[in-house]
Formats: sequence, structure tokens, C-alpha cells
Amino acid sequence: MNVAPLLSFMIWLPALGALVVLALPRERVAAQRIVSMSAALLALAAALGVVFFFDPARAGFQLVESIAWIPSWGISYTVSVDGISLWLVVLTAFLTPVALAASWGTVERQERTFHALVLLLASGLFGVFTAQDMLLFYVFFEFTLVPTALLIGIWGGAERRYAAIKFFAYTFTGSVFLLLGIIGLYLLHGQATGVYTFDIATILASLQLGTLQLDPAAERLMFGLFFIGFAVKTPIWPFHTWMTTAHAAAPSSGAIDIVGLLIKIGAYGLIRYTIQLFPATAAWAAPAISVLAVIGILYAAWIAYQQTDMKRLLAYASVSHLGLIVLGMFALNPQGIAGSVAHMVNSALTTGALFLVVGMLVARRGSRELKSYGGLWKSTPVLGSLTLILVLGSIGLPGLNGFVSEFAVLQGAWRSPGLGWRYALPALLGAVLAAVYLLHMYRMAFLGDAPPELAQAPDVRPRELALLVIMATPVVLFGLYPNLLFGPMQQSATQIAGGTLQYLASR
Amino acid sequence: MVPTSYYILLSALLFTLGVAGVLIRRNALVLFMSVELMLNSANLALVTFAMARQDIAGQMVVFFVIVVAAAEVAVGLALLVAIFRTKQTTDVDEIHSLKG
Amino acid sequence: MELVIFLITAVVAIAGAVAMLLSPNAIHSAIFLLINFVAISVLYVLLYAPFLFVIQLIVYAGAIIVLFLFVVMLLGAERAEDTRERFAWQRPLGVTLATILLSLIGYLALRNPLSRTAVADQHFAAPERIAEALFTTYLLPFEITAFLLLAAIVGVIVLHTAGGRELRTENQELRTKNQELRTKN
Amino acid sequence: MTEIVIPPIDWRVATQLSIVFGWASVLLIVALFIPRSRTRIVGYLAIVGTLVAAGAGIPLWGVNAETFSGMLRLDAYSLTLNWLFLSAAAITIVVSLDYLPRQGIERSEYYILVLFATGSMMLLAQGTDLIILFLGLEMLSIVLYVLTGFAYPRNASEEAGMKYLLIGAFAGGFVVFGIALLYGATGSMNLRVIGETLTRQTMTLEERTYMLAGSALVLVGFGYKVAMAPFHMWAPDVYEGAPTPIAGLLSVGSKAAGFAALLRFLVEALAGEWQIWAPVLAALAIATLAVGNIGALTQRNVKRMLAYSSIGHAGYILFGVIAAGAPGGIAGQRGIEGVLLYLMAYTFTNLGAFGVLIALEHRGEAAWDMSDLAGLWNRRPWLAVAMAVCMLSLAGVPPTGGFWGKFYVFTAAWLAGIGWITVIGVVIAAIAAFYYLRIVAQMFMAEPVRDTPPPMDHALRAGLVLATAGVLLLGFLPTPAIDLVQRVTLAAAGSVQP
Amino acid sequence: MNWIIWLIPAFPLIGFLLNALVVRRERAAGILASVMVGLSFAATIAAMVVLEGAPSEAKRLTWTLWEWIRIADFRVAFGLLFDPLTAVMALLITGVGGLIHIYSIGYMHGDVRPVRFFAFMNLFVFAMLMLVMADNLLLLFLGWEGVGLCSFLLIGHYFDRRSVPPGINPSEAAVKAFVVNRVGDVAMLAALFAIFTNFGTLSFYDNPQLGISGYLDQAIVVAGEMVDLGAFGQLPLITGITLLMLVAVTGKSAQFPLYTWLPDAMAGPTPVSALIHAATMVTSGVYLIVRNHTLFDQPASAAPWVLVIGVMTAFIGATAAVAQLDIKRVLAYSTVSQLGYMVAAVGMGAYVAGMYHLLTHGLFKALLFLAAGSVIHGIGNYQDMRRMGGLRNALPTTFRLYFIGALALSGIFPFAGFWSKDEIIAHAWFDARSPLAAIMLILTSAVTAFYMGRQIGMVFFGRPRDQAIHGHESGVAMRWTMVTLAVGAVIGGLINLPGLHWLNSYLRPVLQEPEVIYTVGMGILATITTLLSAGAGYLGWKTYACDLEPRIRVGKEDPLFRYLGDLWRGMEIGWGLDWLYQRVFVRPYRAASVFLSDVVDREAIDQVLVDGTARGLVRLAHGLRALQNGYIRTYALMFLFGVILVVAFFALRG
Repeated sequence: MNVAPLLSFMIWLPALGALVVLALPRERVAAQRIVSMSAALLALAAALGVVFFFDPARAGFQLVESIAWIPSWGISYTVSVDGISLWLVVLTAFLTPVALAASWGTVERQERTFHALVLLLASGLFGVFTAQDMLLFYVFFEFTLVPTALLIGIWGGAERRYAAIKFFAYTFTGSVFLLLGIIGLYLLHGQATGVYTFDIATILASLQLGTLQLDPAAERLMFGLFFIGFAVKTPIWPFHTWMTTAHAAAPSSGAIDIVGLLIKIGAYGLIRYTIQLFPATAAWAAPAISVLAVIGILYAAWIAYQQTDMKRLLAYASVSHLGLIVLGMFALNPQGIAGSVAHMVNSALTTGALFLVVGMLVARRGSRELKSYGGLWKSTPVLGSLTLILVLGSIGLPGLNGFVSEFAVLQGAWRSPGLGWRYALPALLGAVLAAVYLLHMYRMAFLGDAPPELAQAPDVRPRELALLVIMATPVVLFGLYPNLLFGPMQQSATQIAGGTLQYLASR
Repeated sequence: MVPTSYYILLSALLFTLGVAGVLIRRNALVLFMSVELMLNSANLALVTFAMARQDIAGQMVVFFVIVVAAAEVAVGLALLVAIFRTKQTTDVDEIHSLKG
Repeated sequence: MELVIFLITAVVAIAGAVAMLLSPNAIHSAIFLLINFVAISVLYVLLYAPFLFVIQLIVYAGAIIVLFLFVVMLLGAERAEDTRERFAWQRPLGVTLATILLSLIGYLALRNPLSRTAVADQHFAAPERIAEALFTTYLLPFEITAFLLLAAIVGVIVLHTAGGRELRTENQELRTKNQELRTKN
Repeated sequence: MTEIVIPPIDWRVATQLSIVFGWASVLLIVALFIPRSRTRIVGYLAIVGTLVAAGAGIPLWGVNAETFSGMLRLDAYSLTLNWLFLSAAAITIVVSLDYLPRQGIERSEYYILVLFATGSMMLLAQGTDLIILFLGLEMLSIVLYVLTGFAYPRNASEEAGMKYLLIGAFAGGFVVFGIALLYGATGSMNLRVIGETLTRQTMTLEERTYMLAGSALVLVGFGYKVAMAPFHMWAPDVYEGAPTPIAGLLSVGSKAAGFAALLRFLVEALAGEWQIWAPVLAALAIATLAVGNIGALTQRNVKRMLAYSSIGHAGYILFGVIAAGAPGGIAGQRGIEGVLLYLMAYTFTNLGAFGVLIALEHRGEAAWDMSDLAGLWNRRPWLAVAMAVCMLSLAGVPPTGGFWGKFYVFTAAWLAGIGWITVIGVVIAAIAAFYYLRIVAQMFMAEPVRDTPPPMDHALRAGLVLATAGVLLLGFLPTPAIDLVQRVTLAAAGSVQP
Repeated sequence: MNWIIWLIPAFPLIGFLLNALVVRRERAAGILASVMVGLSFAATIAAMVVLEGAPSEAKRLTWTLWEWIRIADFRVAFGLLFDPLTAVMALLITGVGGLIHIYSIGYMHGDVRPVRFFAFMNLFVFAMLMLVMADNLLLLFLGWEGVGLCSFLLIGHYFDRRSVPPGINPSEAAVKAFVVNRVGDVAMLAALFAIFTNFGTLSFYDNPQLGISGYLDQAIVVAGEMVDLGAFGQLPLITGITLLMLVAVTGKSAQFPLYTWLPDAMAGPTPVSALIHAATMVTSGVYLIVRNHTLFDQPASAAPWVLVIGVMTAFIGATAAVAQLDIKRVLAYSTVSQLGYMVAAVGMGAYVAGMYHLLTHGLFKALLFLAAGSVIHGIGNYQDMRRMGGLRNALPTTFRLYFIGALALSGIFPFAGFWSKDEIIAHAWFDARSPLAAIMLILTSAVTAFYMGRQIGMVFFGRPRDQAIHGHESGVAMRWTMVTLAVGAVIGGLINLPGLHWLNSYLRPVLQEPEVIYTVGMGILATITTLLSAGAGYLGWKTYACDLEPRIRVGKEDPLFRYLGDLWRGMEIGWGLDWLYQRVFVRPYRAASVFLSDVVDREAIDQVLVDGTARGLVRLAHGLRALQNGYIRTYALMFLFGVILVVAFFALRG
């Protein structure tokens, strides 16, 4: 059932919007905002259309659109969604208008360029999450680097140039290995079956039918190449320092996209490629990777406590969340994988929204140092309450979104035959540490007594309120009715997990 | 009858001397001369092989090499003169402003 | 007899080359190179290359060496270099590498695959044969050399007429500006 | 007196060459009648010449013929490369039109010499005989020596010319000696004959040794031309000193020509010895990659950085060259295609990058320090975008042409069974991304240091648009280019029909 | 009529939402909140009536609102359960909670943020009700964490104050409460994982609506399973699960060694202390064990450890209470101690006794807190007992009510505490055959009476020690709620009076526990205990109200310090666990955080590994550029070097 090129519409609309915005005269800020916002909203509408036409009862790729791109190489423009990518697509569509709206009034110069870059980034991310051709995926994957680096570098904070270059160079280093992996898999598949193609579905089918049988060494090599690429991008400890630097330097409204989405493409890739394509090796490597993930959870949470810069603190929080996400997917069972994907969405929502809050705080006080704040709940009760909801969501309070996915992940890890309680229990400690650092942050900023500069701080303005409510709504909604999230990914998660079952059973 | 090897050996020796000249001398003119020496010794080898093979091709190449050498020397000396006008030297060690 | 001639010529050629290398005076170098060229041309005769013998004498000994001498004298640059070496390692390393190269090529020379056989046709490279080859088989390279010489001539002309005083002064400014920039950064 | 009968000549093979060389000679005379103030007309005429030559190639597509006693061949390979050279020359001339008068060095001979250079490059692509290759190499060198020193009496230009010439002549000596050895071993200088001799395997051990040593020396000659480490050291100095458009031409045209000849030499003559030369070239490729990219890492001088970067790119192209010689089927084919595609992407990209530098250069003022690019996005946004596109392409970020080039050569290398080399390749690519990105960062993220660059001429703008559009087109729609290069084949040694 | 049960938590939730989003005025907020809890109470009664109609073999009402989480075979319902156990708890929560809400209307009058207070109080009642009404562990955990959150919010009610008496920073105390609770919660989560992994469900009982089976019925199935602990040998699965639950209980129910947050929780307004930190939230650990008693009934369970922890806590809490100078801190430690009783009770399988004490304690401890609040309120927010004295004249009603509460707490016949406490002690002595535990508990009982005597002596007797303090009696709302509770404290024992065993029989559908057969021995034991307590109470009163009264002054050491010395110091700081944690956990944690952040992350990983790689490359680049020295002859040298290598390789390989 292919109603319309809905996905392509969604992917390219923001890019088109970006070009239009750039063509507008520099002074016409209002027009720029209208154009960029309508492009983002139309993309959101398209994404919702995708949800509408998506059949949650089916496991495979849906709404497939395919055009030959470079036929002689078996490269095609193939986009589609499955249960894993669906919510990430929606998330992208959801966060883009938020990021744009958050920039209004806070981006002081070159607003036109800012809008255009955010839209381009959105296009790239849509592409990453929908591309079902490995090379197309890689193209989008790499393309996202450019607008992100520019967003950090132009509108960022103190170390913006350093951060932008570091971000680019570091993650680029990772992804070149990914390219090698893609090439290698393409060739191995071609040599084994005679069909040279980058189409994931085809390769997956060959792997499952056994027409492409990789010997363990080759499979591990492929796995390793893919893994390095995505591990850096995710980032898995100890590859995380680019991210903390980048986040500390990122502009608040740009950061929401980066936190929310960019790092999810690494985690998404881990599921889509390393686990889906190489289940046996994934099961083989799961314990080792999970060790890194668990270290990441604890390590980042531990460090986050010490950060005085709120953005750095949140960056470490993200690293910690990502550890959980990785742990979940390498539980290699439906709970773990579904929880992992859900946690990508949830962590993007809460952490992204907290970044917005930091932006709002900075707008009031002009500092990102925790020490400069205090007692804000008194003067800004609404902001304080909404922030508290986000903080609690991030901590993983039951009834809010963070909990369900965290629980699913840990439950998955605990019952996973490959991991078990030895991995889940230390990871669980992360929940304590999360409470420690986030409540510490909340306490420092919103509780205690207020410095005189903040005694008269204005409460949320309508735009800020709208933004925070928009962000907080899914936080509550997904907490109480997480099946909204889990429902569509059921089949896909089960299918992906099914790949490893055979291997685990044989052990 | 002189063995072919002798010629080749001589050619090798002269070639090496030419190479050494480029490495150890600093006067651009002498450098050019050394290059000419290299080309000449290569020519000698070519002619030797041509003789050994009773084939004209080797000699033809020598002919073209000589033309090239002449052209090269002409351009080289023109450049050298140009540099001498600004720098008043033909010492190649004096031109090292481009580096790093 | 042939061997004797070869040996003498070879010694002369080597001596000429070495002397060229070692002579501090560029004019002397040119003269020694001339000696070397002449010696080689003698060898060409031994190798049944009469045409090349002539060409060698005319082009090399006649034209190129004269060109060298002319430039040396024009510039008055016969003693352009001082004896001081900037890098202590340059010369010994150069000589060492050259020696290695020599041993490498020498080794090759001794493994020469072509043992000399009796010359069946002493005129295989007679001038008329060469002329014929030049206009048949080697027509293309021959034409190319024409363009090559043309290009070289154009080049030489360009290098001697371009620019002017204006650029010369600019040249100075350019250097100072770059200098400033480098120190600033 | 015997009568000399000139053998029949297949003029199709030499059409483009004749047009370029002939037109250059005609222009020499035409230039005499054009007043100094209107020298630009010669430039336009030269462009017309390249376009005509390129157009003349279109009907020749599919021709596979030899002439001039098998010394010159026209096949899809050489035709593709000819087009590449001609477009490189055209863009170079376009971007020079404004640059030369601005720098006060405008002379009609410049354009003519560029045509000569183009012709020599075509010789390198079409030549199937070591003599032709040698002559092409030398003619290209000589013309480029002159062009490098063209900004005489600027010290840098002179110095660059002199360095280039001395190293070039030095390299020439080795090449001739190499040809001598090859000739001694095989008795021929024709690539095909050499290849056949090899395949017949009738060589004695001594002959083989000679052959290999000779090949090594010839290889060195081409290696010098493509700036392969450790024969690369002239390159940064020469690029810096040469007039900027010439640096561009050096980095693309001359390099491409060197690769054209190298590839033909290795595939048509030496394919049988792949086992010998592949490891050597692999080692050299790695050295080249390392030297080029690490050398570029700390350059503040953008022009010099581009020079080092172009050394680095030679390393990647070598991957394709190595693969091209790999025995057995698809790897070799992919290698050839990879080299060509890489060269295409690289040509447009680098010309674009140098074009931007040209646009920044005031008269008599070097404008290639990093600080000259600072804040360019605010001063000249489109220049900044063009430069950014080029930098990303050089870094191999999709969707740009440079990405497909890298993708192609990596695939080829993998197919050729030297996948391990690609690991080093990608690591170095990542390092390289760092310095390319530094430029982007300068342009977009730094505050301006210098005042506005000089006003842009239409010609320069057109050249930049052309180059950037080429990069992007190759990036988004590489299919036509890929289809083109996939029709190109080079017969491995001994298998070609005369 | 099963649907009625979702009304029970719905009312407080509505109250919370309205107060949080709509209501702006103090009085409206207070009334709304109280009414909502009252309605909830009414709904509870109604539900109990409905429950009576349920068949006796499955005496429970269930109502599944929606399927909460479903991932493949992992299914959890958002379902409510109402059985006698729940009913008892809900009654306590809504009943006592409602009273405390009403009390708060008076107490919080003129407070800075009354609306927020009432909103959070309602939220707490909602969360607590979710805790006791959940039909599965995960939903229980929602309430479990929810009450922790509300505790955090309410302790931090005065978040903008740097310090409230006795020198506690409210925001710090709030965070501390949450974090310490989290430690327990994490163990709880682990228990959940283990249960699901081994039982395949988190539901207590079968959920017919969604077709999820319950795990409590299967406890016996996994009784023999072992968990491999690697180097530490093997552990029975049941032991593991119950141990984890025990840790959870120590966190939420303020047991040793995690009780440290509770004394600090006194930074919240007094009604909060009464409701959350005495009557309800802290008892949820006991509820958890009772709910999961089938697990604890297994032979391999950690029940003995529960007993040990309970007894220790009871004793430690009581002794610490002796040395407190703050009126509320005494009660806080007292709560810790009483919770210890309850935990000890459930630890020895006396679930009904535990529940019994839970209920009576809920009544009289709430009373005590409210009365203490009345004192504090009445004298102008002073909490230091050394500044009080002689208040029985100024606050006569409060004094009487307080005295009733104290008697109940001390276990004086015939007040509520006597019955419930003695049932536990008797159980320990006779059924559990654990005389050591019984003796400890008796001793604790005496200590309890002592500190209550001390407190009453210090607060209400003697001479007024601070002239600045003039007491006045509290308003009607506060007084009458206290009176209601006092009635409960007096007659609360009725619910499970020996011979009647109402509670026992009511809970029978859940707890198949035999009724206690009373013997003479029990009577003797009770008499001894009561006499001991009475004596100790008198001693305490006498010591502090008369004998040593002049020595009680602000700035002076407590009279007993002279006799107990360092022991006193230890008791004063709650046996130093806070002190210990500061040194063992908090400071090393901070130091390690600094180390990890500045040294490991910034220096080792980022500077050395990441940027170091870049710097190494830059160094390499400098070296390379040094080679590129601009001299042609050097270039030629390199060139020749390359030539030699290439030629040598080619020629020698060939």
C-alpha cells in the first residue's frame, strides 16, 4: 500500500524550505520564520501521515519508495519505515518545529541561516531514519554532520570552533569505518550471491535464507567496522568526549536537535545494522559491548554530578542514557530492543527539553554556571514545575516516560541469557546516580535561596510555556500509556530479536 | 670486442656521478650540467643496447632525448638568468623561501 | 684495439665527469663536461652510431656547452657558491646514497642480459636509415619535438620579457605583508 | 636515396591533439595582431579551442584505434581523460582571465602555453609508447616550468619554477635511464610489446631483472609527476610559488596526466608483474597519504595546504591504480573506473578551491593565509559556500563528488584483495577531514580579519560556478559519470588486438 | 460495582490537578484537598461494602484501567486491586490522611505556598493509594516512587529557606530523602526484574481481564531455584528476591541502615511528618512484605534477616530518640523504632500483628505529630525542647492529647499501642521462639516509654525556660482532628483485641494466619512489659521534669550526657550513620566525581587519548615540515632515497 510518496515528501520538504529561506531577504525575519516553520510543520504532518498509514501488525519495512539511483552499482533511493524507525522519524518531525520556535528571539544573528541549517539537518535525519539502502543511509548519515557542525560553530558558546571541529573530525573518523563496513558487506554479498546491491532488505533476506553465509571471522570484521562507526556516533564510552564538548558549546535551540536526534542515529544504526544484520556476532559481542555500556551509564552519571555547567551536566546525562540504550539493544530480546528505541525517544524528549530550559535560564541570568542560580521555583513557579516534570522524567520516575523505557531496557538485560543480572544490576545503580545528579542540578537552580539577581526573574513567557508544555506532554503521555510507543515497534523488535535467538539457543 | 657490460658499467658510473653532482653541488649551473651528464649516460646505455640488439629504436630515443635536454637547458637557463636578476646569485641554496 | 680505445675514452669520460663535479669554477666545469661529452661521442662511434656521434658533438658540445658558457659569463657566476655546507649531513648522505645507487645499477650492469654478438649489419643505424625511421615509424615523436621546441622557445621568450619594475617593487611589499601576517598569527 | 613513404595515419586518433597543438600555434600568430590591452581575447580564443577539441571528441566515442606505428591510441580511456584535461584547461583559463590582469602578468603566451600543456597531457593519456610518454612528460614539464615562473619577477614564482625545473630534470634523467633498461630487456618501447614479452614468459632471469629495474625508474618518473611520496617534495613549494591558476592546473591536470600514463603503463605493460609492483605502490600510496595529509595538518597557508592535500589525494588515486592492475576480472575494471571518477571529482573540486583563492587575491598580495578566509561567510557568502563545498568534497563527505571518488577506489581496493590498505586510507581520510574543516570553520565561524576581497569578475564567477556545480552534480547524480567511466576499459598486457 | 475502586485514587488525583492548575487561593485549596480525600475515604468505605459481597474464596475486587506496558511477552496492566489488606491500608490512608488535611487547613494558614502544599498532599494520597491498590508490582512501584517524590516535594516545602529547625536545609533534606529512597527503590526494581525473569509476570494474582497470571500463587514453583553468584557460590532465588525486597523496605520504611533520611525529613511542615513520615508512606515497606508474604513464607526466604533488621532498627531508633532535643526529631526516631517493630513482626511471620501495629501506630503517631505541630504552631515555630517547658498550662488540650498519644506509644494498658506491640512481643517470645528478639523488643519498649516521658517532661512540665515564648492553643480544625485521632489512639486496640481478632479474620482472605491462642504466659509477658514501660516512662518524666530540669538549657549539654558521655553523642547523631555515610559514600563519591571528571575524563580520555592523538599528529606534521626545508638538494636527496628503495625492491624481488 503506497498512498503517496509521503516519505520523500517528508524528507525533502525541509530541504526545500531551507533553500526558500535562504533566498528570502535578510531583513524579513518574520517571513523567514513563517516559511521555515511551515516547512517543518508540513514535514510533521507528513510524518503523522506515515504513522497513520503504518500497519503496526507487520514487522518488515513499510511504505517503501524506491527509485534506482546508480543502477550499475545497485544503489537505489529506497526509503521506508519499520517499527524501529517510525518513532524516530516522528520524533525528528516533532522536534524540528520545536527547535525552530526555540530559536525565535534567542538567535541574534543570521537567523535565516540558522533556520536553513535546522531544516537541512531535519532533512538529513529523516533520510537517515528512513533510508533502506546502505549507501543512501551513509550519505544522509554523513550529511547531517555539516549542518550540525555549522550550528555549533556559528551560534555556539565559548569553545564553539574547537567543539565544532572536534565533533566533525571525531565522528567522521568513526563513520569512515562504517563506509568500509558498507563496502565490505556489499562486496561479500555480491560475491556470494552475484547480486550487487546496497539494499538492506535484500541483504537481510540473503543472510536469513543462507544464500549469503559469512564465515565468523568475516562477520566479526564487518560487525566491528559497523560497530566502530556507530559506537563513536552514539557515543559509547569511551568515545564520548566529542559529545560533551559539542553539547557544552552548542546553542540551546540547536542543542535540542543534537541531543535529541543526532546521537540517536548512532544508536539507531547499531540496531539496524550491527544487530539486525549480524545477530550471531551481536550475541557474541553483546557481553563486551554491554560492559562498555554499563561503564558508560555509571561513569557519565558519576561525572555529571560534578559539572557546574548545566549544559555539560546534561551532556553527561545523555551519555549515561545512551549507555542504557546500548545495553538495551544488546539484551537482544524484544523488551531490550523496544525499550532501547523507546528510550531514544524518551531521552531525546526529556534531555532536549531540559536543554531548552537551560536556554531559558541563560536568557534570565546570562550564565550556565549552576552556582549563579538558586531558588527559582519561588520566582518562576511554572518554569520550576515544568522543569521538575522533565527532571523526573529523566530520572525515570514511574508514570513518566523515562521509566517505562528504562524499565524495559533493564528488564530486557536482566532476563537476557547473554547478559543477566550481572549487567543489569550495576546498570540499575545508574538510576540512583541519575537521581543524584539531576536533583542536585534541580536543587542548585530551583531550590535554595535566590541570588538577588534572580529574585525578580520573570516566569515563563507564552512562547516558552508553549514549548515546554509541548515537550512535557509526551513525557507524561508516554509514561502513562507507553504502548503508544511500544505498539508499533512490537513486531519489528520481536523480529530483530528473533535473529539472535537461534544463536543463543545453540549456546 | 668490448663486452656490453663495460658500456653499461661506464654508463652507470657516469649516471651516478651526475646524480651525485645534483646532490652535492650548489651552483645551479653545475646542477644543470650534472643533469646533462645523467641524460648522457642514459643515452650511452641506450646506444649500447641499440647496438647489442642491432635495432635502431634505441638510437632514435637518444635523438629525442638530446632535443629534450636542449629544450630543458634553454628554459632552465632562462629561469636562472631571471632569478639572477633579482637575487644576484646562482646558488640554489639561496632560494629557499618556500618551505614548511 | 677496440677495447683499448674504449678504456681510454672511458677513463677520459669519467675523469671529465669527476672533474666537472669537483671543479669549483663553473667555467671549468663546463669545459670538463665538454670533455666528457666528446668522450661519449667517441664511444658512439664504437657503438655504430655515426649519426648520434655527429649530433652529440653539434648539439651537446656545440650548442649546449656554449649556452652554458655564455650564461656563466653573462652572469659572472663562475664562483657562485661558497664552500660552506649548510647541512652537515647533506654531502655525506648524498655520496652514500649515490654509492648505493651505483652499486645497484652496477649490479644490474653486470647481470647484463645482452652479450654482445657479432654485428651483422654495420649500417643498421646509418644516417639514411635514421632519416627513414624518423619520417615513418618515429613521425609522431618527431612532430612532437617540434612542438616541444616551440613551447620551449615561447617559454624562454616569456621568461625574459614579462614583468617590469612595477612588479619588482610589489614583490618587496608582498614579502613584508606576508611576514607581518605570519608574525601576527 | 631510398624514398621515404609516410605510413597511413588514422587522423581520428590524433584529431583532438591536432586541434589543440594546431590552435596553439595559430594563436601564437594571432596574438601578434592583438593589442596588449585586449589580450583577454586570446584567452577566449583558447577556451574556444578547448571546447572545439572537446566537441571533436564526441563523435570519436567508441573508437578504439592506433596510429603512428602504434604509438598513439584513442580509446574510451584516453578520450575520457582528454575531456577531463580539456575541461580542466578551460576552467583554468576562465579563472585566469581576471586574475592575470589583476596581478599585472597578463600575456597572451600564458593561454597558449596552457594549450600546450593540455596537449602534452593528452599525449600522456593517448601515448602507448615510452617515447611518446617521455616526450609528453617532458613537454608538459617544460611548459609548466615556464608557467610556474610566469609571475616573474616575483621571487616566489621564480623560485618555484627553478625548483620544479631542477627536480623535473633530475627525474627526467631517471626516466631515460629506466627507458634504456626496459629497452635493453625487451628490445621495444611499445607498451603492448613489452606486455606481450612479459606474458610470453620467455624472458631470462637477467632480462626480467632489467625489465623490472627499468620499470621502477619509469615509475619514479610518473611518481614525480603525480607527486607521489617520496618524489613529492617539489610540490608544496611549487604550488605555493606558482600563479594560483597554474597551481590549480598543476594539481589537477598535470597530476591526472601523470596518472593516465602511469595507469596505462602499469596495466598494459606490467599487468603480469602485479605481484611485484602492487606492494611497492601500496607502500608508496600509504606514504603519500601520510605525508600529504599530515603535512597539510598544520598549514596556515591555504595554498600550501591544498598542495599537501593534493599529494594526499594522489595516495587515494593510487589505490585505484593498484586495483586496476589486479589480475582477474572485476577488480581491475573497478580500479580503472575508480581512478577516472576520482580524477573527475578531484579536478572540479580542486579547481574550485583554487578558484576561490584567486577570487580573494588582491594585486600583489598573497591572500592565502587562514586569516584571509576568516568570516568569509559574512563578506562573500557564495564564495564561502563554494569553498565549503570543495572542502567537503576533498574530505569525502557525501553528497559531493569527492565522496564517490573515495567510495570507488576503496571498493576497487577491497575487490583487489588489498582491503587492509583501505583501513589506513579511511583513517587518514578522517585526519584530513580535520584540516579541511578548519577552513570551513574559518569561513563560517570566525570573525573577519581582512577587508573585503576584490570585486569578482564574471569570468571568475562563471569558473567557480562551473567547478562547484560539477562537484555537486557529481555528488548528487553521479550516475552519468559512473556510466561513462564504466565503459572505459584498458586491456591488460598482451590481450589487446593491434 | 468493581469500578468503584478506581474512584478511590481518582479523587485525590483530581484534587491534585485542580490545585496544581486551577486553584490559586489558600482556603479553597485546603477545602478542596480535604474534600477530595474525604470523598476518597467514602469511596473506600463503599468499596469495602462491595468487597463484602465478593465470594469468600476470592475476596478481591479488580479493575483494569488499561494495559500499561506490552512488549512481546512482557505485559503489565494498569490495574487496581482491592482486597481486605488494601482496604485496611486505604482506610488508614484516606482516614488519617483526611484528618491531617483538615488539620493542615489550620496549620498551614498564612503559609507561603499553601496551594502547592495541598496539591502535593493530594498527590501523595493518590500515590499512596496507587501503592496499596496496585494489582501488580510495577504499578505498586509507581506508587512506591510516587510517595517518595511527594515526600521529596513536601520535605522541600520550605525549599527557599536555608535552614529550618533543627538546623536542617530543607532542599538538602528533600534530596537526601529521595536519593536514599532511590537506593531502596533500585533494589525493588531488581526484585521486579528477578520476579519477572523467573515467574514471567509481575501481577500479584491472575488478571482475568488481560489474561495475565499472578506470581504469588507460583512462589512454591521456584522455591528450589538457585542463582549462580560466581565466586560467592550459589544463592536460592527466593532468598535473592526477598533480600532485594528487604533492601527496598529498609529504604522506604526507614530501617537500618537506611533510616537516616527520616529524621531530616522533619524539615517539612508538621502535617507532612504526620501523614507521610509516620502514618502512611513509611509503612509501605511493611505492606510490601505482607503483600508478598507467600514469598517470605518460603523456607529459603530472607525472613530471618527481616526480623534482625527490624529488631535492630527498633532498638537503634529508640535509643537515638532518647538523645534528641528537637521535638519532632524525637518522634522521627520513634517512628523509625516503631517501624522496626512492624518489620520485626512481619519478619517473624506475624503479618497480622505487623499490620495491627501499623494501624495503631498510624493513629497515635499521627496524633503525636499533630500535637507536636500544635505545640510548635502554638509557641511560634520553635522546635527545640530546651526552650519549652511548662507548656501544659498554655496548651492544655494539646498536652492532654499528647499525653494520650505518648501513653499509646509507650504501650501502656489499655491504649492502642499496648495491644499491638504486645502481640508482636508475644509472637516473638512464643511463636518465633526468639527470646533474644523478644527481650530486645521489650527493652526497646522501655526505652520508648523513657523518651516519651522525657519529652513530656521537657515540653509540658517544669518551668517555662524561654521567656520569649508564649504559647497559645490551636484552632478548632486542628484541635478536633487531634481529638478524633486521640480517640483512635485510645480505642484503636479494639480492632484486633484478643478474643475478637477482627483484623485477623478480616485479613484472612489474604493472610491465612491462625488466630493467636492467648495463654497465661502471654499475660505475664504483657504485664512485665507494661510495668517496665510504665516505670521507664515515669523515670524519664521524673528525670527531665523534676530532677534535672534546671540543667536543661539551650547551649548546655543534656543532663544525661554526664552519665552517658560519648554514647550520648552517638545516640544524638542517630548512631552516626549519617556521619559514616558522609565519609564512606558522600565524600568519596564527590572526590571520585571530581577525579573522574577532571582527571579521567578531561585529562586521560579527552586530553591524552583524543586530543593527544591530534597533538601527536601535529607534532608529526611539524617534523614533516622541518624536512620540507626549502632546499632543492634535500628534495633531490629524498628523491634519490625513494628511487633506491623502489629500484632495489623491484630489481631484487625479480
